[in-house]
Amino acid sequence: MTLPAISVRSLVKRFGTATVLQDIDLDVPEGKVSCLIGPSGSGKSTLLRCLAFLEEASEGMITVNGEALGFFENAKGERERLPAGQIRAVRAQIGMVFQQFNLWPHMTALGNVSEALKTVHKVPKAEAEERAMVQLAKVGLANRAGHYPSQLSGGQQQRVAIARALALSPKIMLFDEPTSALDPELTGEVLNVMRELAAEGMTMVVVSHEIGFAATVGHQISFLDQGRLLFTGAPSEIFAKPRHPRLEQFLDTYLDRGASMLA
Amino acid sequence: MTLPAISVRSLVKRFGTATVLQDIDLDVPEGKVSCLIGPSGSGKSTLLRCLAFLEEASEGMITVNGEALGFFENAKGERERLPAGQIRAVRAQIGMVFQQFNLWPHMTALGNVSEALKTVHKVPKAEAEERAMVQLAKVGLANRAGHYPSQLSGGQQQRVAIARALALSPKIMLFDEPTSALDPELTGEVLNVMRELAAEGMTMVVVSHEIGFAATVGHQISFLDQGRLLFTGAPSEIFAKPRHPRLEQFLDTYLDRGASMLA
Amino acid sequence: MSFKLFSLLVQASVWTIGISAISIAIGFLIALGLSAALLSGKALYRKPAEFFISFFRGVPLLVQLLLIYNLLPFIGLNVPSIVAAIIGMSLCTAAYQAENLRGGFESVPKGLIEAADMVGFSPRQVFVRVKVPIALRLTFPALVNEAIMILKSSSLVSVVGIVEITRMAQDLASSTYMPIEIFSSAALIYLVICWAVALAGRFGERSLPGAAK
Amino acid sequence: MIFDPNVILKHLPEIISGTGVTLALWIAGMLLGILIGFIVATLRRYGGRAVDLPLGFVVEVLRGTPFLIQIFLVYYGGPFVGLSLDPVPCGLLGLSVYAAAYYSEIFRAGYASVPHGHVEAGECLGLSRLQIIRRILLPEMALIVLPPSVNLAVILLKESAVLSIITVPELTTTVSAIGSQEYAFLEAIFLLAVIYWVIVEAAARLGRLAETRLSTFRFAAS
Amino acid sequence: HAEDVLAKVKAAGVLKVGTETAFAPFDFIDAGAHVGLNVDLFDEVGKELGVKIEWVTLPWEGVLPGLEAGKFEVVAGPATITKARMERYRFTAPIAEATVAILKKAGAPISKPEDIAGKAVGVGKATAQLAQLTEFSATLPSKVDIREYPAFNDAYADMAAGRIVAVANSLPNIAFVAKQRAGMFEVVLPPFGKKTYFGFVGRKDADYASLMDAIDAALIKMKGDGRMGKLQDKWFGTKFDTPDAVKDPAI
Ligand SMILES: Nc1ncnc2c1ncn2[C@@H]1O[C@H](COP(=O)(O)OP(=O)(O)OP(=O)(O)O)[C@@H](O)[C@H]1O
Ligand SMILES: Nc1ncnc2c1ncn2[C@@H]1O[C@H](COP(=O)(O)OP(=O)(O)OP(=O)(O)O)[C@@H](O)[C@H]1O
Ligand SMILES: [Mg+2]
Ligand SMILES: [Mg+2]
Repeated sequence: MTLPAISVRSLVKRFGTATVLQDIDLDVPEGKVSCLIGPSGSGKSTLLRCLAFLEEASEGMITVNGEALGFFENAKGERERLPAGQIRAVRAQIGMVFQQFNLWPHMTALGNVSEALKTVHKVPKAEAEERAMVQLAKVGLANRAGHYPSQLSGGQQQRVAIARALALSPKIMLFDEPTSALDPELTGEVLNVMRELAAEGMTMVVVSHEIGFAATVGHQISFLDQGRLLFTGAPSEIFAKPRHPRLEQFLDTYLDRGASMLA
Repeated sequence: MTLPAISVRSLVKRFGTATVLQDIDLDVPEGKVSCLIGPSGSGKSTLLRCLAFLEEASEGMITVNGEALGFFENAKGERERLPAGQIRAVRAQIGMVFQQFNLWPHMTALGNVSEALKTVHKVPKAEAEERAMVQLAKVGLANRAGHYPSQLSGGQQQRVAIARALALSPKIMLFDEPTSALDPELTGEVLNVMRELAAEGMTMVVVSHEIGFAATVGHQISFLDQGRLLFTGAPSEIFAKPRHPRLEQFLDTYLDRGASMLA
Repeated sequence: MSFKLFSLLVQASVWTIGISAISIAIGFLIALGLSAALLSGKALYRKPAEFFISFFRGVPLLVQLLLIYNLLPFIGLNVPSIVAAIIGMSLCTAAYQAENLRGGFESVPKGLIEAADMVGFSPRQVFVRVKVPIALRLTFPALVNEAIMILKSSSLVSVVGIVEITRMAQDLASSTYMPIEIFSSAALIYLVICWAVALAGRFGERSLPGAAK
Repeated sequence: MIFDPNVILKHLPEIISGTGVTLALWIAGMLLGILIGFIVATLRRYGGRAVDLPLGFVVEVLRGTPFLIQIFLVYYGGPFVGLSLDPVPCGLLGLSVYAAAYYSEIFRAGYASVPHGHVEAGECLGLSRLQIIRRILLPEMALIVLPPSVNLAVILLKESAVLSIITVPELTTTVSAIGSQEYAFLEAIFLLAVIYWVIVEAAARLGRLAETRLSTFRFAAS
Repeated sequence: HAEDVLAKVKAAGVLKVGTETAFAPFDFIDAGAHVGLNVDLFDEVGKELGVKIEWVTLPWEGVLPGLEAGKFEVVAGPATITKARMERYRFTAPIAEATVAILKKAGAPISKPEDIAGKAVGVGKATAQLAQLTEFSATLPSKVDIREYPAFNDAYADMAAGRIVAVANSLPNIAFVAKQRAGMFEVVLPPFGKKTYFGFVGRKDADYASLMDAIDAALIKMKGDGRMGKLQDKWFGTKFDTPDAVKDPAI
């Protein structure tokens, strides 16, 4: 097995006195799709945000392709913060797609996608927009480049958000419930784009309620409950009986609502 | 067959020049659950809002238990608006539950449920609150009566919204995607309340993405696409093959995401 | 500066506080009516309200006060100073408050109003029971801000013959010729009053029903 | 009642120059106030408690005391502590600092109105803090900041009349001097009312225009 | 309106007098009470007319509009009697001299009025004193740097702050200032400029004539029996010789 793209060791995250993540160990394999599932409030988003360094872990270490993210262990074995430049360099390998899209409303789709190329990477305007168009075309939105977010459907907005992250050629993409703000048909658009990315071998971490997606596309599924990682394994394992009682209960609520009786 | 609770004839709804609903004919049977399904933008919400007279239909007629809603046809066969008092009287038979709950944030759960009893029906305060408590108990929230909406979870808020509508003893309840603003675990609470109502024989019209719910609880399912009612029938018919090609395609996106492969 | 002078300033602040408080309350009621008129579809209501706001926001309060005090007698209304002061301040603050409230009413989520329609509220009940409480919550900070502004503007009511803090300070400065000390003390008194209003505002905001705790 | 319009015609040049001084000081004071106010709001947001608390205190003092008294103390009290300013610079400084206190609060609300996720999206893409402020926060808050800014501009215009006490030859000073010289107080009041009203109405319309421009450009109907 | 105002005042038993209270020693606030020469003078006028005096105190910008609006019957300003003002208002018999003199900062190198040549001197904007100072300045070898203030009190404040070295104002006023802040300000004698007088301001309308005549009569009577002189001495520390009426003011 190759080096994991991301490895998390003994990670703890507290908000004030509340411990939201406890003792998380996780390896995200390179070129594969890892899914995080679990009930509401179990800490999925928080874990993902730690991976993007949007939250700073309270304890533990995260490495991205072997490089420490945010903190490192110094000679004395103490946790020490890395300089801002280095943090930015490591984070440049990661792209994030938010549940609420977080598109900038005052820029067009093209502006959203080309912005970081222009301001961060100092790519000349014409080239930046050309590269942005390539990404927009990839998510099927070349013909919507001039639209503002308010003029796009939810699914289109989410695809622009994906294009925005892809434009910087990250090695790893993080998705936080990328479809839960969408209605069923829009969901399809976004899942298709993600499937293509997976097929191309992009390393992906996906927090999802889409168990169908997790089961068919995910290579590894991790189940979080109350801040603990109860289970990590292949889809076949996780859906096979007998399961952990909490996982059993969790999956039941889905099946109850599922479409299994419709065929 | 008894008189339908609601009957819709040749209904057309235009917004400016855009025709959003075309030539809708629909009978909602009394004491049964009717579900409206269809892709995003097909006009489901608009149709439901016409039934609640929150939108005024551009053409056509709606009758509720035999009484005209909003408009009637005069002797000359012209459409004429009914007086406000009469509209209110007919609308009093209808309760509506919104996707976004729409609870009044400045009133407690008890206040939300008892408010209309007090101000509209002039029920004395003590009696109004007693009746409100009965409804809150029915949706399992007697112990949350003093909480403000901001102190309740989404599922609890939606149940208060249901109690608010039920408190006025409507003959018909309309639901617009009552669970789509909730996450999966909270959804269960609300669907259970709706199931109970259905079991008690309440006439219900439900716009839903919960195909599982529609299939198991619905007595009649209507499929809307681009403002037209393409199909109305029993769940067994609608899910049986061969189907209308558009419906086929629509259901596919669900099945694709469904949990059928998980069992 | 002597304690005696300071206590004169404090006594004068009773006028500042009293007139401001009454005017803010009356102004609020007028503002409610104005903002309802602004949002009304009928030009018959909207246009006069727009003109009212334009005039009372556009013309300096000092001039408004002089007009009320000195022009009303020409049409046979000889208003006493305190009434002129309260009329002037109420109308002026009403114009500003109405603009704030209009913003609030426009941001009341439509769904909350539809929910009220569905349970049979009359338009008046919708206004009183739903729109006003919610708009008030949305605009509360802006209203408190406006209260502080008008409190400070109340120094202008001296032009109709009321000796409030600023006027008292000017009088004392001109008889003692110690303006720096006296104006510093006046500033301190204003500061205390304004802070009290701001604190009360923050407390009020938090204790509005249903505020997120 | 005596009303003699000739008084106004006779002093037209002075009235025009007074209006000019008022407009110039008002606009310059407002622009400086917006700039300082924005810097203060930004420092308070990013500077930590050690910056936020003292700045907050200063802002509250400036907002809690009348402009008349502030300007009096600075102009006539300043020389006692070694700060002797000429009337116009003192007026401009006073007006812009006073304005800055209020504008900083408007910008603070503006900052708070931008969803945090939009900032995080920028961080994830590697934008620096300055780039985030300039490219994301500022343009996004513009629409929310505009209406209260216009309100404040109107208030500042009227407050600028206070500068008469430090002998700045602005509109109110000029017109009331004409009034007392000619003993034509009624004419003076009338003139002041009209000129201020015209300026306020122009500002309000400009604000409304900017608002519509911004909102149609940004949130075109889908 | 055609009703005779004197008759109305007598019927009501009250004469309403408007003034501003930042004009020591004529009208000012001392320990919270409104006092000054005007208060004492009008007390006596009230006795002569057999009415009570009711004071309406306003900032100066509200006083004359108040007179025109009928908020009170007469203004205890007082104002320097000038030609231009007489065109619009009727003045009472003079109550004090208004000739302009110099108040200097203690220690400033000014020993006679001419010494202000080339120096910064403050004066009230749009006042009769300003006109006098301008005229005086023109007769000096180098011009006076004249600074105009909205109120004389602001000019005194600026003299304390050091931006100006002297203030030109009517003698009664600056004498009082010098007395209050002895050691800080000093009066420079003699006065310069033309002899002018202070009078109270009333309306020219016909229905006011009888009232103004009655006030004039009362003032002249007080001058005759020495009451006016005693009051001037009380408030200014000196007596003035004033004519019974000013028909043709010097300025
Ligand atoms: N900034 C914060 N301060 C305090 N507590 C927080 C904060 N952010 C999250 N939490 C808490 O941490 C816990 C985990 O939250 P998180 O958002 O990671 O859950 P989640 O698994 O993503 O849930 P969901 O499925 O609802 O999105 C929750 O109990 C939440 O209330
Ligand atoms: N007020 C309005 N003005 C103009 N067009 C409108 C308005 N309301 C709805 N529409 C349009 O009417 C169509 C039907 O909208 P509707 O909300 O009924 O769809 P829906 O079936 O409920 O969709 P969803 O599943 O996304 O809720 C859409 O194309 C929508 O853009
Ligand atoms: Mg989450
Ligand atoms: Mg809908």
